[in-house]
Amino acid sequence: MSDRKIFSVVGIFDSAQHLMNAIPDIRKRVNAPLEAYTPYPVEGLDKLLGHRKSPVGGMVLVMGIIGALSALGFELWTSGRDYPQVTAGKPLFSWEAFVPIMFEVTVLFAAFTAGLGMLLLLNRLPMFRHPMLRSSSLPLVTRDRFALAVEARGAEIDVEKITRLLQEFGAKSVEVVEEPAPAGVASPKFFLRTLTAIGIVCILAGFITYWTMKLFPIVKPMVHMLDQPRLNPQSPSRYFSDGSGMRMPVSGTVARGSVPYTIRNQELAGDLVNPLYRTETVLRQGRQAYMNNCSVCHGVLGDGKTSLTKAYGAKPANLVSQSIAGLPDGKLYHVIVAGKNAMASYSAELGEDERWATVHYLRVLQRAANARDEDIPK
Amino acid sequence: MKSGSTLTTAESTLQLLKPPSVVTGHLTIGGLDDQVLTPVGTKPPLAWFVAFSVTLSATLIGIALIAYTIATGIGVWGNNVPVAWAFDIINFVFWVGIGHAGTLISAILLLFRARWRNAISRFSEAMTIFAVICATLFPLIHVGRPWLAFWLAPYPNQRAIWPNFRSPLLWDVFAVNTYFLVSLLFWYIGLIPDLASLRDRTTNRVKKAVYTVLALGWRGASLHWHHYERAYLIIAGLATGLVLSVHSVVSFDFAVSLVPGWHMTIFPPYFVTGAIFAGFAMVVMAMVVVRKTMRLENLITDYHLEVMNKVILTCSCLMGYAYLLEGFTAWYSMNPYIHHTFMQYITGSYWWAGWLTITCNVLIPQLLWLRPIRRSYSGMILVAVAVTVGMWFERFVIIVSSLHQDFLPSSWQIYKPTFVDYGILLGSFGLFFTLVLLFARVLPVIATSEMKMVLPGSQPAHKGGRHE
Amino acid sequence: MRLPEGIDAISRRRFLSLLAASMALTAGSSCSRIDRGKIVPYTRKPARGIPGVSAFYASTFQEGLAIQGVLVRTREGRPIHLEGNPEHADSRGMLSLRATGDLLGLYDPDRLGLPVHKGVRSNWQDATKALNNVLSDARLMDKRVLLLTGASASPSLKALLYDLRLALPGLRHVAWEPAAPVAQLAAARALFGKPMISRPDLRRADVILSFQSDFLGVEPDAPVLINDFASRRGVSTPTDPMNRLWVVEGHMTLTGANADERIQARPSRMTSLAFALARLLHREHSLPLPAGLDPAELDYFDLDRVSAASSVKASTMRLLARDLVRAGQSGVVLAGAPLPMEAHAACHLLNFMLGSEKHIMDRAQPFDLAGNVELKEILEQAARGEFAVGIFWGANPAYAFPDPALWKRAINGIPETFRIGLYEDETALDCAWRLPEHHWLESWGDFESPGFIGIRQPVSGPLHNTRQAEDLLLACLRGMRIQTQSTYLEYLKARWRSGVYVPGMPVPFESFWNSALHDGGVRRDSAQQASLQLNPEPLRKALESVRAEADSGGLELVLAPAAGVHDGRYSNNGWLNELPDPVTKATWSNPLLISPADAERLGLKDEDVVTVSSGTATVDAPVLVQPGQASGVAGIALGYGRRTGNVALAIGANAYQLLKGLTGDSFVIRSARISRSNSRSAIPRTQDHHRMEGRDLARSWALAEYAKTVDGGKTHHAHTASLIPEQKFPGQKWGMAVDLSKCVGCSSCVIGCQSENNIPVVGPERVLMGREMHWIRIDRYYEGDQQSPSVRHQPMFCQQCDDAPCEIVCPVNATTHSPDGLNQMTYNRCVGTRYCSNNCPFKVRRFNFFDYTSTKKEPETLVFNPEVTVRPRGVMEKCTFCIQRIQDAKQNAKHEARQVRDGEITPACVAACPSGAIVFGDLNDPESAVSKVSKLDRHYRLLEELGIKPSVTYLADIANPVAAEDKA
Amino acid sequence: MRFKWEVSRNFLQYSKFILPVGLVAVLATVLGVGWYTQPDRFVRGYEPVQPIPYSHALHPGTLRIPCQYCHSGAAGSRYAGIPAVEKCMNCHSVTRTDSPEIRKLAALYESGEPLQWERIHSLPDHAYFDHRPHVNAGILCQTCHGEVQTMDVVYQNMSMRMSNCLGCHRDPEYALQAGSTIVKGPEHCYACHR
Repeated sequence: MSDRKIFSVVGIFDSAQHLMNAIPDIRKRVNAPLEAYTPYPVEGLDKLLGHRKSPVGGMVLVMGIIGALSALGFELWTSGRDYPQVTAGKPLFSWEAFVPIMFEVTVLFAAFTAGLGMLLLLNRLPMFRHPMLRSSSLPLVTRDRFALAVEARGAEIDVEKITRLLQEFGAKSVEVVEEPAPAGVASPKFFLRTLTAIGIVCILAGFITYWTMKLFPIVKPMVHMLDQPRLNPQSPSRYFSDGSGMRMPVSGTVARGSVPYTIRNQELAGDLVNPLYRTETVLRQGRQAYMNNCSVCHGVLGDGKTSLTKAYGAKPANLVSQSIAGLPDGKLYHVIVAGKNAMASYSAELGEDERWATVHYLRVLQRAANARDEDIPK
Repeated sequence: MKSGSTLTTAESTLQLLKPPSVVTGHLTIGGLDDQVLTPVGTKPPLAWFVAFSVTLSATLIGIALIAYTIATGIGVWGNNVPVAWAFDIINFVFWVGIGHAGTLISAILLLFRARWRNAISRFSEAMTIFAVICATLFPLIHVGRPWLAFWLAPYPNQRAIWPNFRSPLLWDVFAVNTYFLVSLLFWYIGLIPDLASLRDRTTNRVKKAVYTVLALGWRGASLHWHHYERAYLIIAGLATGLVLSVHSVVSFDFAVSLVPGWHMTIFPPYFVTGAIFAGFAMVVMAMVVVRKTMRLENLITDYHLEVMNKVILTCSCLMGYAYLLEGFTAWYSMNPYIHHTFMQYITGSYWWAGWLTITCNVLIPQLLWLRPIRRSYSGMILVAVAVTVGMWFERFVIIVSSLHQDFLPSSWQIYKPTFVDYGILLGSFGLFFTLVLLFARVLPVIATSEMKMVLPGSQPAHKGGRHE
Repeated sequence: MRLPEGIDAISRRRFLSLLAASMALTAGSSCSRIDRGKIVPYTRKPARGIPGVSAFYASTFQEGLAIQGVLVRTREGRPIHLEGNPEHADSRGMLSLRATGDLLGLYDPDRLGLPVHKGVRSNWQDATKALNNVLSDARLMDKRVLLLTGASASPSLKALLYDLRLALPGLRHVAWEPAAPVAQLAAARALFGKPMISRPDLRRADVILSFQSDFLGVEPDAPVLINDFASRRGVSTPTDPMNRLWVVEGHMTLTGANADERIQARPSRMTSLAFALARLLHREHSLPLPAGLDPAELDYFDLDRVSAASSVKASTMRLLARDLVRAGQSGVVLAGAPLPMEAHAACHLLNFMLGSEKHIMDRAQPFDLAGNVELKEILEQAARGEFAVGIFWGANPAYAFPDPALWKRAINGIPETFRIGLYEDETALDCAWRLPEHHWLESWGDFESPGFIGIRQPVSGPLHNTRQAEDLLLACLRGMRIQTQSTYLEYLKARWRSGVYVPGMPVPFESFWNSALHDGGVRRDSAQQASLQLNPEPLRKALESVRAEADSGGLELVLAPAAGVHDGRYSNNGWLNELPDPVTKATWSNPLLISPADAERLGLKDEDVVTVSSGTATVDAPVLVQPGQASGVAGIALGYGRRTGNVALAIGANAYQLLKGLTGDSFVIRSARISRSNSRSAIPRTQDHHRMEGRDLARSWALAEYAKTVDGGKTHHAHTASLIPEQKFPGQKWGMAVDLSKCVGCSSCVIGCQSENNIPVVGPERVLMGREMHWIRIDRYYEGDQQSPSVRHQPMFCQQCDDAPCEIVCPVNATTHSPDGLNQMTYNRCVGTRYCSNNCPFKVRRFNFFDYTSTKKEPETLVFNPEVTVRPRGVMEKCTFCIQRIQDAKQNAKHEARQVRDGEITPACVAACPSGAIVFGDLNDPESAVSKVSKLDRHYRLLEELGIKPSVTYLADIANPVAAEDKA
Repeated sequence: MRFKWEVSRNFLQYSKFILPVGLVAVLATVLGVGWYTQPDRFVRGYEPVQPIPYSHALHPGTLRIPCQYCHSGAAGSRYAGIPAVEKCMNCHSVTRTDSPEIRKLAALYESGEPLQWERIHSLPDHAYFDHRPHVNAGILCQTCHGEVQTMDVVYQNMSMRMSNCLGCHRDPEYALQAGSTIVKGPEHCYACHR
């Protein structure tokens, strides 16, 4: 015998019957907890040892209800609230369709509560340092013998008395099971190694995740439609020699909705008539066109004063000046289309309607610049 | 220790009691361990290697063809537009069905206190797990873009999109996964005491370490058994509901759609019965082989096989009823589409599949009314093979025959499987039997602790077994 | 912000590609999430070229004798879709499906990309030099030059050829088309002194009688004629006037499929039937015969005799005559392109007697075209070495001329040969120089139609190193030191300035020209037929020759151009090859169609291969038993059996060879023989089952039945109850209506949809497996008995059901419902379970079983519409009602602060439909066209009893057969 | 040998802690790495070197050129677009013509060679973002593209993923002009995908 503390004294019995017979007597004589070890569940043993009713049922019930409610709640929330999608005209909260999954989740929760709850919580498994695990009786128990342990659990007990008692009541052999040597705190080395191992696993997992995330969108045959074999606007194309997918229309062709402007001379353009009425929509359109295209140089007010004035070599025209205000619509239109002096053509940016709308808006600016008192709304 | 004397005591006890029908011959509790646990982990015989290499090659063929499918597209299968599901879903339903026997045997029969189940429960549970593994493979590979199959899981994502909980296919995902997890749990919990026995028997250090970890430190304490029994019973109860629900949900894939021939209220019970039917047939088939090769005749007795065959016979009659009812529905509903589909089953392009189904599932099993056939190996293997084939073709009829001619005759189209279809089917059988073979050598094929419990003399003050 | 990792994108990309390579995985060519690529804007702005906005160009399409105005949608200077140009006075916005489909031809990677000399890559400098040299030589030495072209109606080209002939007196220009109705031209030449095809205005026709005329199918002006025909079919009440179509035919055509009364007769009997009808009209209804024709000359065509010889009942003929007389000048008789000249003459006689020649056949299109007979003579001359130079432009005689041996001799007899064409085709392989020309979408040109001169303007810069053929000819002229314009555009403008533009016009020529380009041409007064006089002499000859001929009693074989590949010019076009034939639903093949009776007699069944022979020529083809085919009459499509082209190769059989022994320009072989071989050949068809099985699918009522049904309120509508509240669509609710009465089944919508929605071509093997991808298909059912069935057509596409069964079964929410009533298909969410397809009762969902597109390269991929997702493999797809067009119209409307106008959105099928059978719009707007049409009393919804609430309404087909009391 | 036993005993002893800790650590790593390497996540801040060092800080910033002067497609097209080289020449045919970069530009313009900019903002091809309704609703360019007028070199400011789109479509108030009547953007699939 070593100096370790005694955990229990174990008697080995040949049959369940012998074991059952011995228990009441030993219980009477010994004031210490008893525990039996059997190769299979023996009927009546739990009552004999005084185990209380197992709480597994209650746990399962509670978790089953939680499972059911969370599944139903989750389904209702995702399908009806978070991102509602109408399918087959069903109402968003179509609970009928959610029953099968609710049932499955209920069973899943309940079964795992029963299984894992029994193992982890009630039986406190895994348990690898129980003294019984190192006793020589256990291999007998897991085969075909029955063991009764009088447990000291570290307290002092009378080993000899108990040994005698056990033998007296039919134990074929008796073993004294010692408490394991105090494991003590594991060495720092052990912790270091464990942490290193976890770290290595983490780094590995991290890399695997990293590459999975990286390769997932691009490795064939995984297709995601991110890059489709069609030619988007302003995309390069390997087919055309200049590398551009933007093809010029063939010169001389005329597209629908834009008959080319053929007037060469601003003087001749004076006869053109503005086809648009001055409605609010037209003026809004004109303002948008003016702001986006003209205001850079001619200024928001049309007076030719902008932040560009300094940087710009040539002075942009003052559009609200008398000389320009006096020009007919057609001549202004002509300048928008054909450009003038340093000003380039804006025919590509502005459609026919937008150009005429811009002309209308210019009139607004001119009137505003030379407003009279009666122009102020009352 | 003094094992010799213990044995004599046990033997003397046995002498006193008449042997019940759970085992034949003389068997002690310890002897059971010796018989069942000794082969575990030993070098298998040559026949095993031969069988294993055959099944493994089949598996590898299957894996290669699956890789080919994923690399190229579903187009390498025979599926087309009216018949968008074919071998893929047939195999899925087939294997899920096979997977039903295990849970039925271990859970439902446990609840019914059918004592004879203890000998075969472990084995059939294992078959459940393997069949469900084979089954889950198919929904995964049958999708057009399998790399995105994870979208079926309701995980939070930046797109804020969730799966469609109204889709029967999603119910399926939940049902099959739940079934797999719960079956695995049930199986593992049952295995723990046996793993502890193995741990305590083995001397090999590596194996011991593995069994130590797997047994979780099980020590057979009565308190543990107390909770264990309770939990086991509850899981069995839950699994019973599950086993009924899973194939019902699988049947919803069909019953909830509006394809004529699918849209039937009879489908859930019909599918569950069919699943049990096919599962039992597969269990019988495998059991006969295992029993013979592993010399377990005393544990898996003729009585077991006969009871199983009776279950098969019952299911067969139920299937016959279901087939008749389908015809009745087609006639009585006056729905021209359903009527057409039913006539297609028996007279259409795939009439041979329809009649094969009826022959294999209804006619051949009727042989089991004869006791000699129920008790002869060749008889029951014939029936089991017929049922397996028949049930596969039943799914073929339901899926292919219904789809290939539905509402608009303009889109009717014949379906022809390709070599890839056959290869993947072969591969799934290969995978299943590979796993079965591995299982038979690595883990105990009989639940020893459950058997010990019902061996004669194992329980105090009762005559044989605790369940009366 | 900076990159979190601090690695620059380049090195990361490099590392990634190395890794991918080391893993032996094929990484995508551009790793989009990492390499975002470049942006390449224009360098110089084109006029109004906004990236992402479509520009439309008017142009003109010509195919043999057909001329149609097109509107080309371009994006960034590349054409992506073709629709009809409504400004074109003659085609009125109707466009042939082959024109729409020829967009794919523009981007065909098989096109010849540069000049080739004897199989060696060459260049234009050498090519033009060689051409100039031989032509100058021919001019100096006064040698003969053969110029073979296809048909052309271009006044400018005619002028150019005239100029060329002035410079080259030895030029012999032959316009030849292999499958054009040359007999029709010949008849017109004989009767009226002018080769032309008449253009009936069927909008005015009450009774139409067709002798084997497929005017709703493959004949040149089918799109407009379909529109005319359909304009009198969409009745909204039983009392609305409706036309009646009588079809006398042996070979089942699409026109026959749409007949109200169909009479089966052998094509060889048609002329006598027509003459017998003329005699009947004259004797019993006292319609006058044209001056100079003695009634006694018709006496041979006694009704009983003709009736006995043709097995057409005399009573039927009397009914027909009475119907025609009742219609008077609104009754029109059309002869089919395959028929000989005599039949065409007989039909002109009938039209003259009825008065419809001037009333309905009021416009005509002149054409100068050679047939095989004339070409044969010329080739014989060539074989004798009479030509020093041969230029073969367009037409492909090496393939389509029936006598390949003669062609070989002819081409060997010409020392200098030039091929101007798009492909290195059969003719090109026989010629020394192969000169690639512009596709018509890259070319300039003008085309004269009745009432309109259309302009063709290029909508794409040349994709290859090609030249426009006219430019080559101009270069030849210049090479011969003749003063002319430097480009064909200049030439065209000059000719228009002098020929079309009238100097007194209020606008300057430049504006006139630009507005002509804008509109696609200018209107002209249509050439009236009123002054036409019938010359009785050719009629007399025809009467005599018909009297003389005896019925051989053998199998008669009708050859007609294919619906898709036509005469073979589109053989390399995947879209058109995969287009299901409107009648047989066969793709990628030209089976021999035989009647059920003949099949039984010969012991043949579908897909048995037979050898068809005529004289010494034989062709192997699989058999297809065609319901409605007259017994003793077979049919086969032309245009297959090409020997070149990666797509066209080895598809079907070359039926042109059977014409070898023919002496006239008819396409009917009177004594063909069939002998069976033991092999079988699968025919890829998109429809395998042809009966409705008593189901209420494509409803069709006779007019009388319609009246009764409506009066009795018996129109069947399913009443479905639902436990759940009905869906509400607060804004718009898109819907469609399809008038089965108007739809003739021409399948234009199929190609329009294919072009618009980037639908892939899958190939014959996959069509055989049932994996075609068309979003819209035309279901065709035969009802009644096999020998003379009634045919139903039903366009079928996604019905956008309100309670769509496909939606609920998708596990990932990839198909859901939009607030405007559309069944949305989100491709990028689809994982491909295919459950939706199973649950779709219409089976309109299509699955990408393979990756059909990612292996394609430019220029092929340039055809893709950039507004529509190009679907990869593993994804389900279906009709979206052209959501890209809906979205664009909605955004435009929003931009202009207004509602979407009715008719503003035209899905591609609606735009492509020549009959106007499909109407699209907002069902929530009671004033929209679709709402009104959907409420007509012959509306119904398909499979409504399933409770799925389709958004598509069908209108029952109304047939107008002769009333029962008339028959009695 | 002894050590090994020690380790395994220690391991068994502490397995209740080591296993969960290890599991949590690995899970955290996978989720963490996964989250931070999601496709498109690291694109924020993407700032490639452009062939012409055009400065947004100068042009729309200091010189106050409106965005749509150059990106003129935004109001009328799905694509805002990068201006043609010709657009640059509107001003640079007269201003700063001596600068070497402008000369490069002018040379390109003369030769007609296309200018290949580096793409910064890129949506997957299956997302059909339309600039029109957004610009016309008065949403500032800066809402998505960041304070471009302060960037010398443009970089990506927003991940531009579906969550960005949905976030704004569900609660657009912060992006809209005051007084806008818009309450929500569309959330159905066809609004962005076809």
